[in-house]
Amino acid sequence: MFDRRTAMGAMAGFLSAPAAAQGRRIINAMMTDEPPTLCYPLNNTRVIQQICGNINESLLRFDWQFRPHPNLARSFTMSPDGLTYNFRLRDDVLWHDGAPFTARDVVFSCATMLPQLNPRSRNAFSQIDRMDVPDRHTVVFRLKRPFNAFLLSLMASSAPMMPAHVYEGTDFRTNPFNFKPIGTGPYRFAEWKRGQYIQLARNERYWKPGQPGMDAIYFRLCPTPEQRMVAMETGAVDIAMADDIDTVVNSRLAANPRLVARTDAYNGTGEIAVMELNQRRWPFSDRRFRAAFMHAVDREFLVKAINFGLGKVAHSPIPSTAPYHDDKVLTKYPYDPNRARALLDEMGLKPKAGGMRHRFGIMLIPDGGGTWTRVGQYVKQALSDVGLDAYLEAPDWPTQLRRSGNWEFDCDCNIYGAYGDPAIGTSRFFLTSNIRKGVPLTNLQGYSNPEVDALFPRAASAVSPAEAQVCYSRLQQILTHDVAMLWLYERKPALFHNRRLTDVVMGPNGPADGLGAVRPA
Amino acid sequence: MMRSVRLFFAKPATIVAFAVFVAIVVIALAAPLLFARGPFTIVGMPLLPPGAPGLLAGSDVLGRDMAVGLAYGARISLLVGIASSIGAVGIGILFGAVAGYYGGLVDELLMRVTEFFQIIPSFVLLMVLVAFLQPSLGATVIGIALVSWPQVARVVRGEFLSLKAREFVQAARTLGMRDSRIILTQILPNALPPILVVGSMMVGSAILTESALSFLGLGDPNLLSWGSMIGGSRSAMWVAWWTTVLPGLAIMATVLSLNFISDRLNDALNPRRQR
Amino acid sequence: MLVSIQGLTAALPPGADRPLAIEDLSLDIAHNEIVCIVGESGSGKSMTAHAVMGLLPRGVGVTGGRILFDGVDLLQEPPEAMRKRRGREIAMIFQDPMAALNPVVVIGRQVTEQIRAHRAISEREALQQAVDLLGQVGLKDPAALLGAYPHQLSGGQRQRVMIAMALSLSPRLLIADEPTTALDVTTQAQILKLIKKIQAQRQMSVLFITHDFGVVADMADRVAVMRLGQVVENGTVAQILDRPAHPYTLALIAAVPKGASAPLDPAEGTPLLEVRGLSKTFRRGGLFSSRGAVTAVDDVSLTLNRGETLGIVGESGSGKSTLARCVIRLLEPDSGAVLLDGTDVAKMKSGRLRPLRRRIQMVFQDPYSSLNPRQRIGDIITAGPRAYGEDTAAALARATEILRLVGLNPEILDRFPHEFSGGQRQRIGLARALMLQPDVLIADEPVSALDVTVQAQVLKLLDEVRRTMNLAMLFITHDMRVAAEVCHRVMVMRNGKVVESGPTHALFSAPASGYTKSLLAAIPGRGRL
Amino acid sequence: MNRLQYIGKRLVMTALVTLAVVLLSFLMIRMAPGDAATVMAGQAGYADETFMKNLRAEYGLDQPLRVQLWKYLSAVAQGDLGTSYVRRQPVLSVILERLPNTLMLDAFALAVAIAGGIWLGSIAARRPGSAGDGAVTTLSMLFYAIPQFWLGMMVMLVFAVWLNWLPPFGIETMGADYTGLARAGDVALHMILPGLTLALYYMASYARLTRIAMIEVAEQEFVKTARAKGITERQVARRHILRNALIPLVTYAGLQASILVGGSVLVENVFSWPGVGTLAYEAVIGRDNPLLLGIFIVTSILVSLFNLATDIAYSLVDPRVELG
Repeated sequence: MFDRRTAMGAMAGFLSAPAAAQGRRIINAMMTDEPPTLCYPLNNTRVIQQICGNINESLLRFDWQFRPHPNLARSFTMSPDGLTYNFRLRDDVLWHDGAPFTARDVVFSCATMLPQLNPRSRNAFSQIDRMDVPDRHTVVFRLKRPFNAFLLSLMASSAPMMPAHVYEGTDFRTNPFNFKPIGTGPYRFAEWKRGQYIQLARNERYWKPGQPGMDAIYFRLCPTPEQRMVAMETGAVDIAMADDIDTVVNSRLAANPRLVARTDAYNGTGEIAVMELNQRRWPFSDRRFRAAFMHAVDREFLVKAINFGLGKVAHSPIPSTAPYHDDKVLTKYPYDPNRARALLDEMGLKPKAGGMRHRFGIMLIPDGGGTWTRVGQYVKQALSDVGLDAYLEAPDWPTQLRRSGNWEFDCDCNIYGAYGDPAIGTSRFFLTSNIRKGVPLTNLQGYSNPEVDALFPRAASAVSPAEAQVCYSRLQQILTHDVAMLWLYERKPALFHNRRLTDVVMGPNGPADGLGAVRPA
Repeated sequence: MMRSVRLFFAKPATIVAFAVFVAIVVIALAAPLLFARGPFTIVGMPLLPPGAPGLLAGSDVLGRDMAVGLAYGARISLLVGIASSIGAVGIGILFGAVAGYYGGLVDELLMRVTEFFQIIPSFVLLMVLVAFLQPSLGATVIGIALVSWPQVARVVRGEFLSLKAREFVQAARTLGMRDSRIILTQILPNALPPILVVGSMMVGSAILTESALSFLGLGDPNLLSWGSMIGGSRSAMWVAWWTTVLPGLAIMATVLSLNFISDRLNDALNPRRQR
Repeated sequence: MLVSIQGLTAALPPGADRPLAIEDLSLDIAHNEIVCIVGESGSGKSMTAHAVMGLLPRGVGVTGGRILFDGVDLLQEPPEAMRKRRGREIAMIFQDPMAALNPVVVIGRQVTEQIRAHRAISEREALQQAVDLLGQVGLKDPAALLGAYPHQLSGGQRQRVMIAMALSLSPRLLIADEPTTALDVTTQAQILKLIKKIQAQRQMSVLFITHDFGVVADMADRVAVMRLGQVVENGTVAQILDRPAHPYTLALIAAVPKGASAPLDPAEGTPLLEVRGLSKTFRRGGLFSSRGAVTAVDDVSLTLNRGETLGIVGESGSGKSTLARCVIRLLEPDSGAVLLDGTDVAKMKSGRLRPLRRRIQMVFQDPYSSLNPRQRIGDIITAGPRAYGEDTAAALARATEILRLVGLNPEILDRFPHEFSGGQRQRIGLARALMLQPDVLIADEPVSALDVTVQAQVLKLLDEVRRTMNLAMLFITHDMRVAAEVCHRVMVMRNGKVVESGPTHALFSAPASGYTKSLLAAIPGRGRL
Repeated sequence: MNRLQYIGKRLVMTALVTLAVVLLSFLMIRMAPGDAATVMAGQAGYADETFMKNLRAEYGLDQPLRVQLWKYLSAVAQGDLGTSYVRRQPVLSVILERLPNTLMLDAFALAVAIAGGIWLGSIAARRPGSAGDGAVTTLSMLFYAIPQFWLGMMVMLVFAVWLNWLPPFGIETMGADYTGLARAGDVALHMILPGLTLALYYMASYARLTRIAMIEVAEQEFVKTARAKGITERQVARRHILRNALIPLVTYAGLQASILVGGSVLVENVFSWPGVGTLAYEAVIGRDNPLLLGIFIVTSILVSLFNLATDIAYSLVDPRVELG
């Protein structure tokens, strides 16, 4: 063993940030790989959200309880029938190139650009019947039917406002501004040094008083987990966002007195790690098999040993941090191998010669031998204890997505985001209407239940929150009883930041809302 | 023959290398008997250091016994090393013999193919092959054999080219022997020593290649190999050195002993030393 | 005495075929004298030369004796002093002039390097001296040669360069270790003449190592005959050649082919083998390039009768071996006909050719590479019959007979080739060919790799076998003396063409062409032996 | 044939070989299941049919294979290697951006390997069977047996972590934003560990090769001639033995060029070196076909050119060799 403190201190000599010496107040963040573009809706991934969250803003902001607050919209109202939403925009907002931000930009973003590029926006915006612009700073959305997740779908990561004067009438995919984006946010794009960093500079004309709190943000390319960990320990980088840090060394960073660890920065996405069974095939079509699977796997172990505590056992399709989660109605499946064996016996899946009952494949998510491989190896081992002979398959990304999209699997792995409202993030996996061959991230399992098919639309169009809650409670009851999916655990990715910064995480959308509020501690 | 054996064991280092190799083979063969529950069984807390109760080599990031993993890893390394070398040597002999003996168009074609393999970065090609075939033991073996046979083919071709000009081969032709017989009974036995040496060197390099693939996450996820042990604990290296150091030493010991053996084989089978 | 070797003994490394390389050797070399050491391979003659030079190979150590050079014992000299003597006082030239010159350094540099190792002069001055030296050894346009690489020179030119280098510092002793063995006979004659001339001019002493009594006769003032590390006889050239005392010397001299022409068997009827207008051209280069063509055999015709031996004689590159390989169809001729009993086999497809193959068999030059080292003698010599479907037991039974015929003990069937000497291997190769009861036997330089005594035995055997089996024999050789001894008729080749041919006796006594004359004139020791 | 003609002919050959590489790798890569649209859909975390259809149309994946191939070939002929699926940038610029880093690393490693290998090899060859020879032989055997990626991790642990002599990874100090000479020095410092890791294996092979070649050359006649001339042992070793022993080394260096690119995949990965090796790994994992093809094309051209250079070098060290 070597003395870790000396070692890390040693490395600080190489990795400290002399740029601070130049007198500028800088945030050093990192990116795990270089983004393909900086056009927010064109590639709505976490890396882009982290960067573009500082550049592009949305109409609303959300608090920890997912309640909307004004942002680019000065105020907003909803009609009692839930069909009309009226937004008054701020009139003091300028794009980074100096053009004023107006209703035209909102209409362009919500009616044209976002639905075309961002599949996640399309669902919500397809509810819009028409948009009216009574004046330069007012937008009125009229919906076809009530959709109570409408406001939530205006969260920055789903609906960033894009500049109409830059994009309108151009080919969005090839627009040169994709590499030098224009927004209204607290930081503007300054420089992209390929293979090294992307620099954002302070937006001097930012509308929010007192912001931004720093002069610049550097997103430094840090492709390997070891490199990222050392960079955090030495202070070369101030912020490590979700999954930047390998869970194995989380405890070590968490113990570092110079660092703050947050596990609530991604509640807005609300990710659940699941395994999906191809319910078209026997025995996966049998509820008892799925229940036995759940009983056979010690999900506490997954959280503790594999995720090193960063997470929570998932019992419901709706994450425990999101609205509508109802713990009372859930059927839970605690770790109980005996129960699992009994269920398998009951359904007639008796052990054959060699002690195994059934052989099937678990298709992993390609993560280069990372967490999923570990999860898979543990689950394989746990299943073999109850007589299920699972073999792991490690396809590359395209193969994984193609096979899952074409339903060529027994069991696959997935992480899905609930995005704050089941109508946005959850229903897509259970609706019969969303069984679409060839399209990844749909109802791949082939789960189909008429009652569920009826309840989801009713819940989404309920005008009163109470009515929606009733529907969602019933849905959670049905889905967990059916074991409609193998929910493993809710992911709580850690965000680490240096104590020299403060106000890093301000809401459930975490860094995707931008780092405008960040200032020196 | 006896002379070769004697020459082979002439140096004490060879005896050590041979002993190490035999020990590794024995461990690999005995692993299922010694550790019946397999390498994936979780036996305790993660990242326990070597010497912890019952854990000779510590535990890994999942709390699995490293010693068991090392023993089972030997199976994968040796299996992949030997199987892919046999494959490569087989293909290489076939093409090399035909090209070297007949020359002409076949030879020209083979040379172009080996040139292609020389020009394309073979490890990248291998990654592509394995990724496309889907990582599995079979894919690894096939992939390694496919990218390494040209090397054998070149050696075989060279041997055949020089041997076919030797007078005893010409004599065989004047005696009216058929080509297939000449290749099999006259040339091949004489070309075997260098093929054997290349083959044994190849086992070592195949083991290294396999470990590299597994390290990059392109190995069979159902099997624990030394490379995947290292790859799976890359980050843990900072908190638990044994998770990466021990499997690396295991690879090194295996390949080193193999290289010593093939080096001595080279000396022992070298016709210049014989006679 | 310039050099006086007294009781020199040198040990071979353990595991060698005998313990001592040189055993109690004493030899004197006077001023202005050429001393030849003659012996067969392994006699220790070359070791002796290297010992004088202080360049014994690793593992061979002098265990006793003295080498006095001008009264100083060279064996006691410190390495640095010995280095300074080398090249300056004692110079040496070697057997293979190609291997003896550094292939990647230009000639000029190789010569000046030696001069400057011993004299503090500039490269320019040294180059000037090099030009002089190269001129002295009879090289034309020496200034142009300075920038040439060894591979651009012919064998004779290279050996002249070696001699120039050796002479560059006017050494008092020149050691020549088989300096002409790798050369063609005409070149050999020139080089021998050159050495003799220079020795006379410079009044230096020469220690000349050779296996060839012909060369001895031409060169030596005094001769030492060596065998197994010992000098068996020592005396003036006249003593040794005319009145040899030791039986070994006697045997050696007797074994030298004398060119005594063989009895003339009259040949009648249609020839067994007839070659008409045969040509073969080799093209170099690959698919995308051709670097010119070499016509190795150019419109050659010949006939051969049963019971007759036809010698094909020529220097290296004359096309004699290619001709033989075309006849036996190891190569396919470009044009011409090879008629075996009237059937043309020149362009025959391999399927039809196979049954005819057994009628023409071959004995090869290199006794080491002509037998498969991984097969037992029994397998080797029965391979032919087995290839034609004869069963192994019958073939082995015949093998016993044939082995007796070639003078070998039939019990050797289970042994491997490496257990035999060169001469024995040639007998095995002959047995292999005879197993197929051929009509024509092609012998491609069958004795040129053998020592002279063994050579004589093998030649005798070939002649006996030809007679007993009534074979037609095509005998390829570079050595006029050998050809004269066994052939009924001789055909002289040069650059792929037939220069002249005729009955051996007639051709040797009255050669028609100038080339043949020069070949005959170049035979070393002609007239003395 | 003169040298210029030869080079011209070799360049034509290079073009032909490259064409073969393009064809073979294009077919191989396109035969493989799965396409880029699915990858991008997966990245987006959300997908539907229109989205996928648009993507396929954008990258021409909806057209027949031979149309795709033809389009690709004609684009390549004009120096356009297509657009990276994942990065949405021209493949050529993505590669060219990374190439200098890899070339720099490889050149450094090759230089160290050749210099060190020849040095070690000549020490060993001086007295075959001696202790020095044994040490060198064992050492090179050891370097042969160490997995490169693991060696990288170990030297990082020892020299960067324990001893704190050198920076552990990356190509320059993160956040330092040096310029000019300071930056060059910084990069050089970062290159030492990955460079040595990459070099050690090849150094071992050069040492072995030098040793064998020198021992073999030392047995040749012209070395005896050199000694007979009375020149010093040092001159014998340098002028005669080493010069001739260099010949096989040159050929070997040519053969290694492509292996070096492969080897740098691992070393670059371990040391986070932003080179073509890491790019290739990302391209394989992300099934970024245009990028993968581009890497094959660019590296094969480079390797061919390097081979040409070694052939010319070969003809310079060995006058017996004719180019042609």
